[in-house]
Amino acid sequence: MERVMMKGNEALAEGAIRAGCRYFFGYPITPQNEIPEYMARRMPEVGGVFLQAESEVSAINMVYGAGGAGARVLTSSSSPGISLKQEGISYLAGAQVPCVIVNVARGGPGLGGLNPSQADYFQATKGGGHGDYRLLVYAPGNAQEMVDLIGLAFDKAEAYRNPVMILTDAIMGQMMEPVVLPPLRTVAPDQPWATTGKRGRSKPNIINSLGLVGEDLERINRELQAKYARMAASEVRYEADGVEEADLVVVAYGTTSRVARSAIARLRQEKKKVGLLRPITLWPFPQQILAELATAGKRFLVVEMSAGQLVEDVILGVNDREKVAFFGKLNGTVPTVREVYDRIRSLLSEGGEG
Amino acid sequence: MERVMMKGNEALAEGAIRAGCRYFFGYPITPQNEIPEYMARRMPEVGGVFLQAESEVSAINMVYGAGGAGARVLTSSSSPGISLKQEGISYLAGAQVPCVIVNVARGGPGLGGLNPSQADYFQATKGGGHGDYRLLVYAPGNAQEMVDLIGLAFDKAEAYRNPVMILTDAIMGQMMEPVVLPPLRTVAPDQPWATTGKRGRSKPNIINSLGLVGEDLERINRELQAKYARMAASEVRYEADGVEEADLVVVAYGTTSRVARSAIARLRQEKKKVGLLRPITLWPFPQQILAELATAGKRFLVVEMSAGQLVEDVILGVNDREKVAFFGKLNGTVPTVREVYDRIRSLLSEGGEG
Amino acid sequence: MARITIDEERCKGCELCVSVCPKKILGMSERLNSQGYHFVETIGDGCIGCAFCARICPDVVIEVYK
Amino acid sequence: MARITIDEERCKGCELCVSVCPKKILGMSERLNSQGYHFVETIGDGCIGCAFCARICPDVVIEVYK
Amino acid sequence: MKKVFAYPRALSQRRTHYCPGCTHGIIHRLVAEAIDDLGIQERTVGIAPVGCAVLAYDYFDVDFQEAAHGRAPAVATGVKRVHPDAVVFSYQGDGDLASIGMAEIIHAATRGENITVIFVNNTVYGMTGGQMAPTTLPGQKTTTSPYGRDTATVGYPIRVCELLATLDGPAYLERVSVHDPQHILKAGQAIRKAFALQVAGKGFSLVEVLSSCPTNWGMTPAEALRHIKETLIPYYPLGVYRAPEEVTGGDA
Amino acid sequence: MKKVFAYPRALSQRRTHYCPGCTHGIIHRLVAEAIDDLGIQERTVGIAPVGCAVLAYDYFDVDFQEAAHGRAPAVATGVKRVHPDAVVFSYQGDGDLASIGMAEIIHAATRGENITVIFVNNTVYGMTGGQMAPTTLPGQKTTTSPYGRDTATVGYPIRVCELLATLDGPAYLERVSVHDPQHILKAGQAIRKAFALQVAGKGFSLVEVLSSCPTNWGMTPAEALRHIKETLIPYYPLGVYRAPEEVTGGDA
Amino acid sequence: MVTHEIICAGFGGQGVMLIGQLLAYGGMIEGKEVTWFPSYGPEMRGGTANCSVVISAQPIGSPVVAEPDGLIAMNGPSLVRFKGAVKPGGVIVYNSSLVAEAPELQGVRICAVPANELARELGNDKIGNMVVLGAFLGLTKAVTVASIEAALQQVLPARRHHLIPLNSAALRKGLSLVEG
Amino acid sequence: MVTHEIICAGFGGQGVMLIGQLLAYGGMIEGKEVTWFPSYGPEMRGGTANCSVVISAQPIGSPVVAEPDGLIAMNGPSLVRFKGAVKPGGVIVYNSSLVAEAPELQGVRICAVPANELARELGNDKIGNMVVLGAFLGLTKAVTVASIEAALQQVLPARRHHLIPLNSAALRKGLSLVEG
Ligand SMILES: Cc1ncc(C[n+]2csc(CCOP(=O)(O)OP(=O)(O)O)c2C)c(N)n1
Ligand SMILES: Cc1ncc(C[n+]2csc(CCOP(=O)(O)OP(=O)(O)O)c2C)c(N)n1
Ligand code: SF4
Ligand code: SF4
Ligand code: SF4
Ligand code: SF4
Ligand code: SF4
Ligand code: SF4
Ligand SMILES: [Mg+2]
Ligand SMILES: [Mg+2]
Repeated sequence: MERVMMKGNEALAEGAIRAGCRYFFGYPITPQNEIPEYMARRMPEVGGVFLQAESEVSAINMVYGAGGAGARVLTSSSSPGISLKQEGISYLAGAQVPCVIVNVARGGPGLGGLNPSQADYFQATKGGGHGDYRLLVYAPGNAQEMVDLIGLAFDKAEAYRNPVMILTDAIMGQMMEPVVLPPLRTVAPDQPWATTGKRGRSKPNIINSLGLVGEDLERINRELQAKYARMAASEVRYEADGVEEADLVVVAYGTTSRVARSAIARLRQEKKKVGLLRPITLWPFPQQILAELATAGKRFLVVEMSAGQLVEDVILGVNDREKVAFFGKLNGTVPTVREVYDRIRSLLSEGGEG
Repeated sequence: MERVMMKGNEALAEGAIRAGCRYFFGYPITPQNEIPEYMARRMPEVGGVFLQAESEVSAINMVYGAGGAGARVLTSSSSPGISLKQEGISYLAGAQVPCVIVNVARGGPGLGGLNPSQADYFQATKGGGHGDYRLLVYAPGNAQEMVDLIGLAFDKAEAYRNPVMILTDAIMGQMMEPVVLPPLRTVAPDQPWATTGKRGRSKPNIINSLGLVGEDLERINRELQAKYARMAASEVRYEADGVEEADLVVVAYGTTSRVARSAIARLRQEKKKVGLLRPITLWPFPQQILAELATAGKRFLVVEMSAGQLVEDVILGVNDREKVAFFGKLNGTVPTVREVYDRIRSLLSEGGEG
Repeated sequence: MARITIDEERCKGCELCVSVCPKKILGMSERLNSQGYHFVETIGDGCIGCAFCARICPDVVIEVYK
Repeated sequence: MARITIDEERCKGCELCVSVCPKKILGMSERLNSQGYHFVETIGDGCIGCAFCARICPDVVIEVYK
Repeated sequence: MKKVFAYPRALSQRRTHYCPGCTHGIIHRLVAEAIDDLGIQERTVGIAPVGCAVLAYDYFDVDFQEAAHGRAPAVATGVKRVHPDAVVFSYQGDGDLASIGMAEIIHAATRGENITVIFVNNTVYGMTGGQMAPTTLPGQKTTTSPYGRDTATVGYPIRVCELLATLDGPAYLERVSVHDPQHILKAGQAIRKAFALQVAGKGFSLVEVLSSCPTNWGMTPAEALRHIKETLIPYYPLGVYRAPEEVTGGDA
Repeated sequence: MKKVFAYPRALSQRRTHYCPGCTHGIIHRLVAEAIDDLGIQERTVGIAPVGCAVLAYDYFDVDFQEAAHGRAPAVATGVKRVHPDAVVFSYQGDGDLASIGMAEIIHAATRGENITVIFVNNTVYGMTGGQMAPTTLPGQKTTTSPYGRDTATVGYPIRVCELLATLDGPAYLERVSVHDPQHILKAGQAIRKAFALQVAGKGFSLVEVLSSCPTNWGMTPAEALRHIKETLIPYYPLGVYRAPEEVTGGDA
Repeated sequence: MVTHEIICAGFGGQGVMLIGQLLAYGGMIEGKEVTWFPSYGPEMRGGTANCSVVISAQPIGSPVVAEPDGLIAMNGPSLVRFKGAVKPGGVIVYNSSLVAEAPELQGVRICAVPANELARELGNDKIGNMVVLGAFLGLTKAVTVASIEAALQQVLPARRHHLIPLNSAALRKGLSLVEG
Repeated sequence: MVTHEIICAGFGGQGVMLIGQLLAYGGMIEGKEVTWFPSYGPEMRGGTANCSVVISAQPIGSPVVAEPDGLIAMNGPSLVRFKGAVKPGGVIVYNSSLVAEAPELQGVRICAVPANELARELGNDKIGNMVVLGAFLGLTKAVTVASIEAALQQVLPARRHHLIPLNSAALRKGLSLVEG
């Protein structure tokens, strides 16, 4: 298989196209501009549509229109832009419109900075918008996963009629790595529920999240919750590396999982028993494996570029906060391999195994 | 003290004015229209400004301007409108601009419905916007608290230079109850950090959340986290009713705490030992008392109008999910007293005390 | 000769049709429909089929034959 | 008689001043400033104090005396 | 005897939730008649606004999407780009289109997006109980301008057709009224033309319809129609503001 | 010898991060000169955009707020309503003002909000690396219109002064350019006038400045100025589009 | 009875919200704890509407009444919807002008008031709600008529105060129906 | 060495990003795992910039290099900023045309390349980065010169391919400085 060198953002964009996505609506924002720029060049080549919307708000509502019309549609942005999309995301979830939303996160809050960050974890997993909804959230760990997970994202979005988010960050987006690309797929926008014009159907298709009468809204929500339960049962993904033998399991996703991996490699050379649990789906969250590892007596270290968000889900999974340690870096800086290494060492020695 | 009958929304509006708020920027949305409409009538009477913004996005940014200029400023909306404000809220938090934001929540997701809901708990407490920030979040339990907590909200917003949210719902907002109003306060907009024009200061005041250089952003975030730690240490509020003697502690806020209170009253007539823990601050969350009650061997029932949001914080506080039961109503309907009563009864009998 | 038909149950009693009928042959019934509205009825002859009534009716109550 | 002063460290070497000087007495230095730019310098006499250079300079490098 | 005025096929049989005498109902019917006339029911997709017409999807017998408040032009764009052969229209109130949705309508217009917009201007927020709209007239009392719209503090109404007419994008812009049968006829023709232009691929078309809100104006339905004629039309002149043949401006 | 051209007091001493030859720097200086001239430095509050001028608060010696992208007019409104005696201006790019911030600028203008807007039109998104803007010319290549702006699919540029001139709210609208010393002088006068009108309480004023982006245009600074003169000005005619004395339209 | 839990229901425009508010104000005037909570249908105007009122000597829990001990039903659909929820020992007063068939329920006192006709007799079509309220007060003693009259002063805008005597008359008319 | 962790740093416009990319492409061409990661200053144009490159036989963890074993510094500020982080046994190659004082460090091999002068000698001011890269390759053997030449084919757009011989010459010039 031919390896081509690509930036994470471009790998993701090409991955989307290969997965049959032919509609992109977005608005420029660093550090994800490679995605719209790639789409602007590439979409005309494959007969697709690239449209720069007037804002993130418009972009997400164009996505709603196109997704509701049955198409595989993508939008991407970065943290402040994703905040602007929250109303639209809640609408997409409520009306069960499939689509893929990419957040190449940067430092916040507010205007923040262009450095990478993992401080949008809560927003992605607990719902930054209003109401009880869930996105399927993937966190790629390398450029190859940018390609692979966006393909999966489109398939799952359609299978569940649910928006799917890719949560990544400035490092994963800007970094270049070799990737192997899958073949180009074409997927016609012809879902049975989509608004295409009736075209002979006896009943109109309607895309909607309104339940003016209380019972209607409860029905909508019951449907959604049942779907989320199915997703929770079937869609959990994670990578577990050496967790069985480990005394300490590091939990980290995306960029920090890479840093943790380097630190763990060093520690293993020193014969320390340290494992890595890398959630690939942030929602549904790999609670089960955490519960099992906790039962087996492991301790945990959560490494994230935030003041502590992922760590709450880890505690909920482990069901005992005493077993979970946290190493966070605030927005603006990436933890170094040495910092993580040192933290693990000191935890191991606390545990008397140093 | 004279009691006057007011809708929750109007009590809140008058409470804000009495607390010295003279600036309101908002956009109509049911079920909170009584707030802007009240302000439209009342602000001119007290020399204040009511301005209907062109959207929720504009409203929150007008709040940013006015708050940054040193004024006590209010905006209110309901769920979809609050989602639109998320970018602005993240900016307010990042730039440390004090203000009060009211969410009179309704059913979601999407357009949802006009019925009450507690499904915006995550959004309010974990940050619907991007980045690591926290709002101080109050949940009033009656019309009097609408008055009292909004007053407190303005004081705390200023004391911490932080946005404060009042999270309430369609029932609390539309319900009428007698309230006692405090005297009218006037507070001049003259904070030392505010943008007023330099007016003799040697250095300009700047309201900003940008940290282009990584270290700048880390410094901003360190400052914020230190402040949040102070808030967590000092600002927790809750009401505990009969929790010491209780076998089972019901945890609920706002509307569901009212329903729970009725159910508990019935159960107490039957000599059941049931307590009520009502968080008044949703962030910072009353974790400590939950931990203590858990240590004392209590079991817990969380009652909320959502698929399960508050319950996560309760589990985190109790630090053992086995001890925490959940009774949720999906958007669209309010639990009845009987439903809650039945649920408690069956929990008590599971515990062998039926 | 022309005539109109009235779907009484759809009528909301707004009286706009009454106000535009050039022949003044429309009026409101004493009775209520199930929505709780006094509905429109013809109170005279001479309909010319101008369809003014139908055209201004917001609730598509009236059809016209000619 | 007129003259200009040049704040060399502010100059970014964009040459706009050079392009507008009616007396053609501005040119770029061989040297770099600490920002890494070749900065502007006067390469002749006869400044008339028209301030064209100062007015077009985006970096407020030049002041003019007359 | 022939049926000379019939219930349009493109309308569903449901009764509307609109107040008695509200002209939203008339405008719905005109849209349905245009769809019938052009024979496009099977390929039409409507976009409902948030506003009194929020349930429009229940009242038409065509595919529909419910948009977020103000975002109907963006939603319509999404649909149209996926199905260029579909006929896509949005139906929007003045709060929806001219307040929160101002950026979306201007950009759809300047893009020359090949959609049709039915813009219902009733100078007030109907659904939420009569708040001030961007089109509320100077001095007009609403629940958020209880002392009358004061131009000194909240500024002036926006004339949407005139505003959009400064853009190069739109193909057709016309302002009509539905206050009497004659004007209803004309309004229907304008709406039909707007759809026909879309079918012909001519680009963005918008028909602004002056509409009544008896409930929030505190008038009877008949008084409300008189108010349109006597007060609204002088402020919002009827006429074509952009036509493909470049017949612009002027009164109708 | 007298200093006839001096560093303005209202500018800070910091060096800007702008590219060599970028006319943002000239416009900053003109604003500072207007503030100096009118003696209002102590009561001026600036609103910085998100765009290349995002760090404007570092470059002026006046109070400043950093607004979210596009929302500067709303932020300015908030400040002005609290401190009506302060002089409040926003400084915004074409992406900021005419794309994401379209609703905010139109509504601030129609409200006649007593603020001053400095609108820097460089036909491109400078800060984010040269994407298409609402003002990008037909055929112009940018990173998101790599084959040149195609009006058939993405529509036409927006002329902001012309658009706002249809509203009753604004007191003063003028388009100027900074491509040569004579035009810079005129631009300075327009900016000064805009501030003076605010001080006099006349309401909303906006000066659109045609500005260069040598970096994203792929030109030398001098070529970029020529491009303004030869290509931008014909598309965006200079002139007064609204004046308190009602001197409107026409070329300057 | 320490606590009264009441539902008032009818078409929009029949004044059910107003009589609910009067009950709540009346309770407040008598020094009790009270809550009033409205609920509307999706219609803009017309359609159905109802409100919950709780009057109690104790602090009030839920303001949403699911099992009322008092129901005022101004039209047929409201009676159908809520009558089954009324607690044993409770009271239903309904507008028999718009309800053809009398409801039958065990253990609940039921009172028919031909509100439209009586209102017309009193010379004002809109006053039927007050007649029904009067009858309800007579049966439940939730608050006194005097408290409702005092409440009218607070609830009606000053320009409507001239209507208070008419309202009083309607209340007393209703009262007379049940006090015989 | 199994893994090379490299930082290339300099002013914007000096081509440090390009040589970083060439190293990464070169590694990929040799069948290794590679990452390239850029970092920019706040300036729009000009200012400082750097990139991290990792070349390894193993899957790569962190793409952000904090403790490089190879540093290419094209100007003074970059050298000052990063030299202290270089691991013992590591290599620093710097552009001595813009750095007056030679750095002194224990246990690190340091190589001064007068890049600007050599570039001018080669007839193209912009080619200094390639000279420095050549020297770096000679000292570290991170990848072969041939791999870089192959990488140039992929990295440069076709319309720039005529410049490849010049780039090769510059690379070999740099190589010759250290291979003596
Ligand atoms: C984001 C958001 N903001 C506000 C609302 C509340 N809202 C619903 S309809 C409406 C205005 C309706 O007015 P208009 O568009 O003029 O339509 P009309 O009802 O007059 O036909 C508003 C503000 C909402 N649903 N969503
Ligand atoms: C909500 C949001 N969307 C997008 C961005 C990214 N962004 C920063 S500046 C900018 C556009 C700048 O262009 P313009 O306003 O024309 O200013 P210029 O840089 O050309 O002066 C964009 C899209 C952002 N910071 N926030
Ligand atoms: S068709 Fe004309 S004449 Fe006949 S009833 Fe209707 S309005 Fe009157
Ligand atoms: S116009 Fe229509 S709804 Fe109104 S009264 Fe006549 S028939 Fe009835
Ligand atoms: S002031 Fe005029 S003449 Fe003197 S250097 Fe400047 S441009 Fe040239
Ligand atoms: S215009 Fe200014 S920055 Fe440009 S070269 Fe001249 S002095 Fe330097
Ligand atoms: S509120 Fe106004 S616009 Fe809405 S349905 Fe009623 S009359 Fe029509
Ligand atoms: S990118 Fe363009 S607008 Fe921005 S500073 Fe550089 S030249 Fe100026
Ligand atoms: Mg309206
Ligand atoms: Mg620009």
